[in-house]
Amino acid sequence: MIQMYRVSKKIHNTTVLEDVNLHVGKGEFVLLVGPSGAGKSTLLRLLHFDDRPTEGWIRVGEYSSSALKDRQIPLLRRKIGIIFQDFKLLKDRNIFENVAFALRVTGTRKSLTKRKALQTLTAVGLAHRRDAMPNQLSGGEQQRVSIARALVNDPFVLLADEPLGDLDKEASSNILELLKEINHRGTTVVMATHDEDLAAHMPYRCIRIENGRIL
Amino acid sequence: MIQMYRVSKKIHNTTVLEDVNLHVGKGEFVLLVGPSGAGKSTLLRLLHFDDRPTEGWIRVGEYSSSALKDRQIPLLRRKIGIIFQDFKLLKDRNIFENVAFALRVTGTRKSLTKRKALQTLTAVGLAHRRDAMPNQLSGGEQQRVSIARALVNDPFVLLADEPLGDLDKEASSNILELLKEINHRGTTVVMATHDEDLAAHMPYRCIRIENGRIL
Amino acid sequence: MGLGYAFREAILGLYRARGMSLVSIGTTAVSLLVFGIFLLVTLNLYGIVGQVRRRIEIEVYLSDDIDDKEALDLKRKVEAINGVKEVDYIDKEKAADEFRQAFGEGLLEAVSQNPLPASLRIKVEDTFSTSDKIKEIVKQIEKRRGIEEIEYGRQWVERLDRLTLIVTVADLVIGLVIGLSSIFVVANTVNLTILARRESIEIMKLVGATDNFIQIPFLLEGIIGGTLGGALASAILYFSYNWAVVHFPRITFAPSNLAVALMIPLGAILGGLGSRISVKRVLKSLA
Amino acid sequence: MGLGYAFREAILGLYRARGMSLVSIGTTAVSLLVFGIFLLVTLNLYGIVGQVRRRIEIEVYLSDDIDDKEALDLKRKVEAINGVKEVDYIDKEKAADEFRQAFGEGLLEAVSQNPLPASLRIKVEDTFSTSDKIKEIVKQIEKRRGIEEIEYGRQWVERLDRLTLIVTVADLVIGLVIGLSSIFVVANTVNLTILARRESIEIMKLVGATDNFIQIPFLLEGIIGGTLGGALASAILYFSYNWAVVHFPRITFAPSNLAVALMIPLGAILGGLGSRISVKRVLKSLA
Ligand SMILES: Nc1ncnc2c1ncn2[C@@H]1O[C@H](COP(=O)(O)OP(=O)(O)OP(=O)(O)O)[C@@H](O)[C@H]1O
Ligand SMILES: Nc1ncnc2c1ncn2[C@@H]1O[C@H](COP(=O)(O)OP(=O)(O)OP(=O)(O)O)[C@@H](O)[C@H]1O
Ligand SMILES: [Mg+2]
Ligand SMILES: [Mg+2]
Repeated sequence: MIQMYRVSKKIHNTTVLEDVNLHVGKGEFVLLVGPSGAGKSTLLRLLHFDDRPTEGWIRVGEYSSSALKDRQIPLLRRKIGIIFQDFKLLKDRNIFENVAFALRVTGTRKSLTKRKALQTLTAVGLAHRRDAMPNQLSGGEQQRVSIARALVNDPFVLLADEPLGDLDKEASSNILELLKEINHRGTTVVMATHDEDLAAHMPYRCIRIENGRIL
Repeated sequence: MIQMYRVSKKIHNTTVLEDVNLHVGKGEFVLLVGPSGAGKSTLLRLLHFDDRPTEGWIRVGEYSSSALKDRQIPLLRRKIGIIFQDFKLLKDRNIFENVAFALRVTGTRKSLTKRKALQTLTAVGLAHRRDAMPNQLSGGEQQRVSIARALVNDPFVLLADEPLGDLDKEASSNILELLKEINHRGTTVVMATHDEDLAAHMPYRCIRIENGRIL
Repeated sequence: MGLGYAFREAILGLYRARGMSLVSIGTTAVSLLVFGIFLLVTLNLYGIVGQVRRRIEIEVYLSDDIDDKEALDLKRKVEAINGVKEVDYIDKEKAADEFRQAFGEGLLEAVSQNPLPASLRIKVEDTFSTSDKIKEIVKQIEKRRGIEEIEYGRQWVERLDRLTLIVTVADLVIGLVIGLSSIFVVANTVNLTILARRESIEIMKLVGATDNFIQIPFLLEGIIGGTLGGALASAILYFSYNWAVVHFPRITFAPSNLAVALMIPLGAILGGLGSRISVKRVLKSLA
Repeated sequence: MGLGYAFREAILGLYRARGMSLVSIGTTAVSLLVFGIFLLVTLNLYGIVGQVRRRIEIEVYLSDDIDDKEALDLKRKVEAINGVKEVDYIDKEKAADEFRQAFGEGLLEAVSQNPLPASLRIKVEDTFSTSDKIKEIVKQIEKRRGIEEIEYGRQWVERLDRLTLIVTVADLVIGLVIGLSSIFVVANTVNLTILARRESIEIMKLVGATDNFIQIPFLLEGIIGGTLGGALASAILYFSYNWAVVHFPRITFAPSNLAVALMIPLGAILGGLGSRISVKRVLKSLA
């Protein structure tokens, strides 16, 4: 499902990722662990085609970095769910609109959009706050909105960057359950985290990254 | 050092904090724990006078909410360090400037500003990235810049909102050491966190907050 | 994407950034107002210059030795000259009447014989009222027999020419500059409101929106904002022009409705173009 | 806060938001350019209107029965009239010379006696060159003895009056509107660049900056940006006016340097004011 072959990423002469090889099978749940600044977010960004690799080759589903045209990128992104480390919510819309936006871009019918957005907000426990603006939410609440937006499209790949960073134990395990469930339904999940304990307690493959290299 | 007496905070008819009484002595290190949306950030914002309480009375050091004039607030804030949950870095300046800014507002001499800013950046392990812009940093790195900015002024009170959320184990313990050291030197620290495990392992008073009420 | 959605998004977009929207609509309105006022002033100015010119007459004094028949013959011939609009024959009697009206009875009665010559009074076509063209007409009349003197205030027509030329040039220069600057200002203002939402545009792209999906609401937003600005401008223009018509009837008379209404489509076009260009540029910088 | 720091921050502020700064400086420049061009056009227009008026002369034809001495006496009396600038005495001989120059030898030689009257040619003060004032002067001369006829192109002076009035009104209206709109546009543009940095301002407040500490660099930034915009405008004005002076010498002659240089302080003031007002408003909304 996901493949990276000899991928390097340089930004202004700094090597952020070096010679990364990675294979994630369809339906797998993979943890990406590593200290702060290791390159986890950068790796996920490459898989989301927010950035192109300096060297090497990337494939996500049917999309390959060697063949992907710029105008195909939106199509790809609609099928990949991503939870950003810094949430990246649209500040000028309420959270219902933020979640619904991911459906609107796909041209989903209005009634279906509404139903699915509310369902997903309910799943992350925020349906009652649907009219709130992002800046009226606590950190953890914003994070859950970002999670809902990533999930609402039933993506075939889910990239989660530190999705539990601002959540307490209970909320964390709820969200984890949600991710597992989605994984069970066939979605490939790649989750970056700096929490070694969490990773150690989960029965999933763990990819360790440090200083831009996979160990 | 810090006192809250029957403090309530309502925002548009939602009660975010209710009847909060709190006393933190000079030089204490206090943990504020509670689930997502409990009101931890709101409480810290009140102590920083970003917001005024709907009811009740707050004192921080010599500043009391009943007597504080608007134009005194900057003076207060210069003496209180705050680490925001969402970092709140100035996006258009490099991280040296971000840290130095907190010194500049106090009218610190140029040479001293430079020395202290670099010292503090070194303490959080980011001196080598001093010329980077915030968006060129990883999540954990941004968090550490925010921590550096809060510490650079030698505040007499430090409010830390989830300061370890984006940090790995090693970085976390480094930062914790830093906070402890500052506390040893006499700074009162209030640290909000959702991490019950962390709180359980620390030898400090733990204030539990849920649904806007202190338990 | 349905147009309904895009339209709703555009309206919401204006509302969400209402502070900036108001500033931008206000700026658009003012820019168009300047242009509109310029247009109205120009229309009236040319109207008045035309009026002044239209009063230019050539007076051809006939010698006493040609009779009415010959004079009327001459009149017909003059009427055939290119550029001549109207010729009045003022015979000696009529000339005396006019003189009496202007200067009273006494003077003329003192002399035994009517000393005033008959004349042809010529009005020229509007397009022939410049000094050069008039000279040409005069040249063709001069050749005829029985003409004593031709008067048309050569110096004055030249002065008027000069002044008209200058007013026209000044007007065109100012008009060009105002027009270009309106375009520039409106486009730039829209540009600023869109630069301020760069982050939102970036997030939209990250969530899988195509460039068109992002652009179309912004385009509509620009068009709607521009239209509102234009409407505001034309409303102000309409009321202030009507006020001026009542209070300065002698210098405001040109029909204005078309020029006033023009501001609305102009605002729409400028707003739309400005927004299209800006969003394109932001999208490109994000690609 | 040292002024050095504020100044450095202001320059850096312009640089950090360089996209917006350029747009804002460009808009300021264009707004001031419009105003500057308007000023220059106005200066030249009034100069030319003045020139045209300055050529207005009153020609007083004297009857043949007064001699040179009486004529010179009359000249002195006319010179004493309020508003009269210069009086030339054209005796019969000189009048004949002028006629010969204008129409050739033949005509005049055919008649036995010089039929041309002597005359006084009067130039009036600039401020007396309107139709009303000229009429007054004429009235005072008419009363004198020995005057055959007074000619000054009454109709024409009235036309010129009318045209001048209208051009003046048009110019003032356009000028007022351009001036106000320049102020509005510059202030609004600065406002937009500051609204876009609302978040930064908020963070600065949170970190303990006083309102002044935040405001002063923004104020300086506005002043510097405005000065740059003004300088750009005045550079463009300077070169294009000098180009026009070379290519259209007859209609461009008024001294321009002061008007051109005016754009720079104007830009500084508008930029500074705009920024001050906007930052104040943002700060108030955050308090
Ligand atoms: N645009 C950029 N310019 C320069 N350096 C960058 C840029 N983006 C990222 N980096 C650097 O690349 C390294 C990896 O960043 P990345 O965000 O991938 O780390 P991370 O593993 O996600 O860390 P964290 O756990 O703190 O989020 C960091 O040291 C960061 O400073
Ligand atoms: N401006 C606001 N308008 C409405 N509700 C608000 C506003 N600010 C905060 N709230 C609500 O108040 C509650 C407490 O928020 P707060 O940010 O203090 O939580 P928190 O304890 O910091 O949570 P977290 O651990 O997720 O950061 C939340 O439910 C939040 O939605
Ligand atoms: Mg990261
Ligand atoms: Mg919080």
